[in-house]
Amino acid sequence: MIKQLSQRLLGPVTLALLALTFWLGLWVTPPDRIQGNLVRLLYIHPAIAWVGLYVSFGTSVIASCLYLWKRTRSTIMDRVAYCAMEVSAIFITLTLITGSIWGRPTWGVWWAWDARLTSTAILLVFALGYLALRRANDDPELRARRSAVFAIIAAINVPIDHFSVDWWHTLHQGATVFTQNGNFLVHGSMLWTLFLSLFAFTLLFFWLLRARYRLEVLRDQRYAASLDEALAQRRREGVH
Amino acid sequence: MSSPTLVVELSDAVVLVDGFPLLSGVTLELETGTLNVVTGANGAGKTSLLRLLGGLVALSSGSGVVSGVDLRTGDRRDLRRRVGWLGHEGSFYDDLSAKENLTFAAKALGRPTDEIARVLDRVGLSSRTDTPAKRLSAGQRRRLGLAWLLLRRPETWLLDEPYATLDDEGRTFFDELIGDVIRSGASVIVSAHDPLRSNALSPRTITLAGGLVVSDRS
Amino acid sequence: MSSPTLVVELSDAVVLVDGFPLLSGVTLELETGTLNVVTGANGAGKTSLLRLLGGLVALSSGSGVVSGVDLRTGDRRDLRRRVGWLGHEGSFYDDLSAKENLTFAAKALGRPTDEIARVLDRVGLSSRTDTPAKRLSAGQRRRLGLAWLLLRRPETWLLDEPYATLDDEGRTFFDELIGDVIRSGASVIVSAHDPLRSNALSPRTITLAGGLVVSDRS
Amino acid sequence: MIRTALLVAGKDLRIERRSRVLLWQVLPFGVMALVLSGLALGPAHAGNSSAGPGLFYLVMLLVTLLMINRSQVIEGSSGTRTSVATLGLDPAGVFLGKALALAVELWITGVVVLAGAVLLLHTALVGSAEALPSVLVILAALAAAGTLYGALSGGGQGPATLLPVLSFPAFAPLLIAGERSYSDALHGGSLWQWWLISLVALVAYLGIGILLYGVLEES
Amino acid sequence: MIRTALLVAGKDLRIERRSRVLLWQVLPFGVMALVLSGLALGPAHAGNSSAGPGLFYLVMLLVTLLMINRSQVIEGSSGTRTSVATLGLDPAGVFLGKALALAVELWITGVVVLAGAVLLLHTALVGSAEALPSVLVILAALAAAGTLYGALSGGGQGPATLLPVLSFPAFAPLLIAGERSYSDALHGGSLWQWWLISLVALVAYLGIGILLYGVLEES
Ligand code: HEM
Ligand SMILES: Nc1ncnc2c1ncn2[C@@H]1O[C@H](COP(=O)(O)OP(=O)(O)OP(=O)(O)O)[C@@H](O)[C@H]1O
Ligand SMILES: Nc1ncnc2c1ncn2[C@@H]1O[C@H](COP(=O)(O)OP(=O)(O)OP(=O)(O)O)[C@@H](O)[C@H]1O
Ligand SMILES: [Mg+2]
Ligand SMILES: [Mg+2]
Repeated sequence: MIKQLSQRLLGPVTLALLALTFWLGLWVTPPDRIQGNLVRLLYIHPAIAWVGLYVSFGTSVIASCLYLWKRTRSTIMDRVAYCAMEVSAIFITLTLITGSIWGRPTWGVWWAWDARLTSTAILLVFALGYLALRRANDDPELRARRSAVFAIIAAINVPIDHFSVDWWHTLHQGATVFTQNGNFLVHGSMLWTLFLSLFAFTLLFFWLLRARYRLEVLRDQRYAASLDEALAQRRREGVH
Repeated sequence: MSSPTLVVELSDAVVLVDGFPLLSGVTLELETGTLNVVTGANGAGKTSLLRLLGGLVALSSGSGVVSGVDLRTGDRRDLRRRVGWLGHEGSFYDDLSAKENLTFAAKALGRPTDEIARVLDRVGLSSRTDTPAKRLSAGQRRRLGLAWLLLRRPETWLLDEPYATLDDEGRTFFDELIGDVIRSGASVIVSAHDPLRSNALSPRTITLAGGLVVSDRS
Repeated sequence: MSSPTLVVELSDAVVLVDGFPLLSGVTLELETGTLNVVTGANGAGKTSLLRLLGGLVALSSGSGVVSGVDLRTGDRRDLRRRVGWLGHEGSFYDDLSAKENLTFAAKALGRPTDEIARVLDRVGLSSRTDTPAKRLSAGQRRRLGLAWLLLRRPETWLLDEPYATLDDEGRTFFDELIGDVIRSGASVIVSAHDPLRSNALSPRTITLAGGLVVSDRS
Repeated sequence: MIRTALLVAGKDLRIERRSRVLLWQVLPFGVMALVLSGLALGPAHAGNSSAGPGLFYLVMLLVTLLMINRSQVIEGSSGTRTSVATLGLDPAGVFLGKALALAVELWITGVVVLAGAVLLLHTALVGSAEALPSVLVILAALAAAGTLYGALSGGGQGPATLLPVLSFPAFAPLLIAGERSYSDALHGGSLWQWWLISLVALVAYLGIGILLYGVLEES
Repeated sequence: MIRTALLVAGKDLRIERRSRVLLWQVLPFGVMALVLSGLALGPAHAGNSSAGPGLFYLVMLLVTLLMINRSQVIEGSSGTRTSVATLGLDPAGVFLGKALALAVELWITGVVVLAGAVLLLHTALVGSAEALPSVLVILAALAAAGTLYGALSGGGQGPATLLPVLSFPAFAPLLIAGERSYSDALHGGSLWQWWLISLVALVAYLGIGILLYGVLEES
């Protein structure tokens, strides 16, 4: 009951929260002293990065581990890993795009060989490589195993990306929101809007993942239906 | 679940590749220590059946147990280690000589390497021990494949059209070999277009068509 | 030099690869428009002989004329264009379907493409026209190779163990096909371990051993 | 000859399209190689946009090697080569067809990598657009040279490793000409002389290929 | 495990020695690639010895890709893989053996290319000698990672083209670490942190390989 209700509500709630975020971000919160209206990207870019790097990539990696572990091995895990990685690829791309848009006025360039930017780009290539690897293998079991191993190797890059700003003090913003001693460097309505955006985009991820997962199930079902047809035809080859 | 006297137990086994059913529902029980011949027209599914039994393709639906390994839940690599496989393609390193190939296999299996000369002699390759595998003739390659299996002595032999490319003397040798193997208690499953030549073997013959078993007689 | 009734004229032909003589001095004359079967034990040199006749390996010493092309001085590529070759390996693009492969061949030869459906039907592949060649079974690949040759209709057919991997019906079809080919005036040279099945063909049988012709009877 | 060329090019491109190797493997490889060369040189050199043209051509060279390898794989086993040889296709046509298919693939990749250079290496957009015609010509020359070398190294053992060694000396002049003309375009310099050199190279490789490809076909 | 590793490494190295691919194809390729990258960057960058380390590692990366491809060829047809699978070799041992063989080949090539960098790019000799230990560690890590990725991309369609895409993002950090430590060695800087990073990478790849190679073996 509750599960059904929450599933039914996931979509509308996500949309409502996103709308609220945009309203707060665009009209209610004040412009920044230095950055002016550009600061409004604060409610989009970090949230998208959060979803791309941690929520979806993380989901994919955890599902991959669960797939490789014998006792929890199932097609469900493989599907989750695949769908989450696809969402992740989109969000990492969006991170790069929103970051570039933000970078152009602040740093004066679209792209720089900054540690975080580079490691984010590398992470995107990992995600694309994952998708390419899946396409290149037909055997479902082989595909599931290989992509799971690949996702786990790729995961090493996530912490590198996160800590890159501290390790290599470069252009990109250091930890602004989640500082090590727990002090928030932004204040008031900005902070709450930022948190709201994180939450809203996280919900968006789950919504997208669910939609994508269902599509995958539907595909499998349609495949199964076409299979009966193929089976009947193959059996007919036997009788002359 | 699987009775110890059965080496193969398939029930409604379906194998799909690219959405095409190579096997479309095979139900089959084969006894341990027997000789079984799979025949059927081109494209009937003989090779596919052997590949399934060797753990080289996955079962898509239905159930099966081979050599005590469950095809759905078990480890296919475990299965592969129990069967010996002889296919159309060569099954050795092309750049190594006949002898080096067998030495590698023997060391990997922890067998003494002094068996090798004997095995090579038995399959009629003693004059080609140092020839790189890629230079061997088609029939000699098949013989090297047999030598590799002789060294391994697997409990289940899966042989895909072993007669093809063997000469007359080779076929006679092969029949003798299979007789030995059966007597030693191993199971043999052979795909073939020709009937076996030796009458002493009295195999069970399973005929496939359209990915199904259509006849089965001993 | 070469008489027009002879399709093959070899005299003391030697073929060396890596210093090893695959053929060690073959002297042979084959008449145009006849069926010739080459037999011999594994490693006797059958495949090597056919490869020499198809212009796929060079003559090391001795002399030879095939289809009017001198093996020493002539253009081997020219020779390859006159012969049709069917080997163990598939002879088509693995990623293209059966039909696409034949379409490519037909276009390259300037033949009408509407022959293709008929040819595919004739070799029994009409239910596999759109299957990628790499997915075909061993026997079906052999049949596709025959279809390719049927489309080409070469003047000399070189077939290396055509029976291997063909099923019963396929072999009957093959015998009929060869009969047709001979009647149309082309020459056929086949290597085989089994005797041909149809008695109507009455081939000349050449036996090789150690890279030499050791018996020759019609 | 032209008919054969179109037939062969069509066949190659159809196989490529079916396997989607270009989209899923070659394009990502190109972009990745660009990023990596940028990294290898460190920010001091890569951030510096003058390295852009050189890196672009270095990457395209690697892509060419990859694609030639691939086109050898397409030609398949020696059995396939044998049967195709018996079709009696005009070697000049085969050469042109294979070069054309390769050129088409290189052009597509080239445009994407060029976009990558503009975005990632801050190579000037206007100059890059101006350099485009010369890029297309040089890539076509690379395709012609590559096809020739593919045939040279094919068949024997380990074509995958022999190929680069054989082809590098021939690619070097193309690389230099390309780099120069692209740099000139960036600095608004005169282009015509590099244009001329690349055109001559293209014509030369095409000529050699048409005349000699038959000799190179696996014997 | 160690016994299996030595058996496999011995087999791979024996095949390599017999075919002489390393001597006649890989080494010349390495030197050629170095020269060409120098050319591509133009005298402004290449003559400048600070590009040496980056180019060296770029070349070694290409060599690694080439060698992995080659090691796939050695493993041969699917028939061979099948039979070898039936031998029941310990996958961890197979992984270590293949990585070891690859590392040995990379070390040999690396030393030659290093000499090339000193001679052709005027990279300082003393610094290069100091960088040698870190070079060996990084090359070993490349070998381990490469073996892993070779297994990942093998078997399916077009492994030759999939491999670079899959492995590049993983090689990138190694490339950077290598370039940094080499540069530091040239300038007499502190090396230990890059040492540490490369060692961690080597251990990580070896660990993953030992644990997961079995899962990857073609099923
Ligand atoms: C292409 C360019 C950019 C990329 C690829 C990028 C990437 C990222 C990533 C991956 C994160 C998440 C890091 C983490 O939490 O571990 C992030 C966070 C963030 N980015 Fe960017 N970014 C880019 C440009 C910018 C620009 C131009 C700005 C502002 C001047 C900016 C400001 C921020 C802020 C404030 C955060 C949240 C930081 C935190 O609290 O940890 N980014 N970015
Ligand atoms: N994608 C596909 N589309 C259509 N048919 C396919 C596809 N993949 C495989 N097949 C068919 O599946 C069958 C595989 O049969 P298999 O190789 O097991 O035959 P076989 O009995 O060993 O035949 P042979 O005697 O020729 O060796 C063939 O008929 C092949 O054409
Ligand atoms: N380098 C070499 N060293 C030793 N022997 C070699 C070498 N290269 C080839 N051979 C031998 O040359 C012979 C080639 O024979 P070929 O392939 O023509 O035989 P075939 O009659 O077709 O045999 P099959 O019936 O097995 O197909 C084989 O005996 C092979 O072992
Ligand atoms: Mg078969
Ligand atoms: Mg033969």
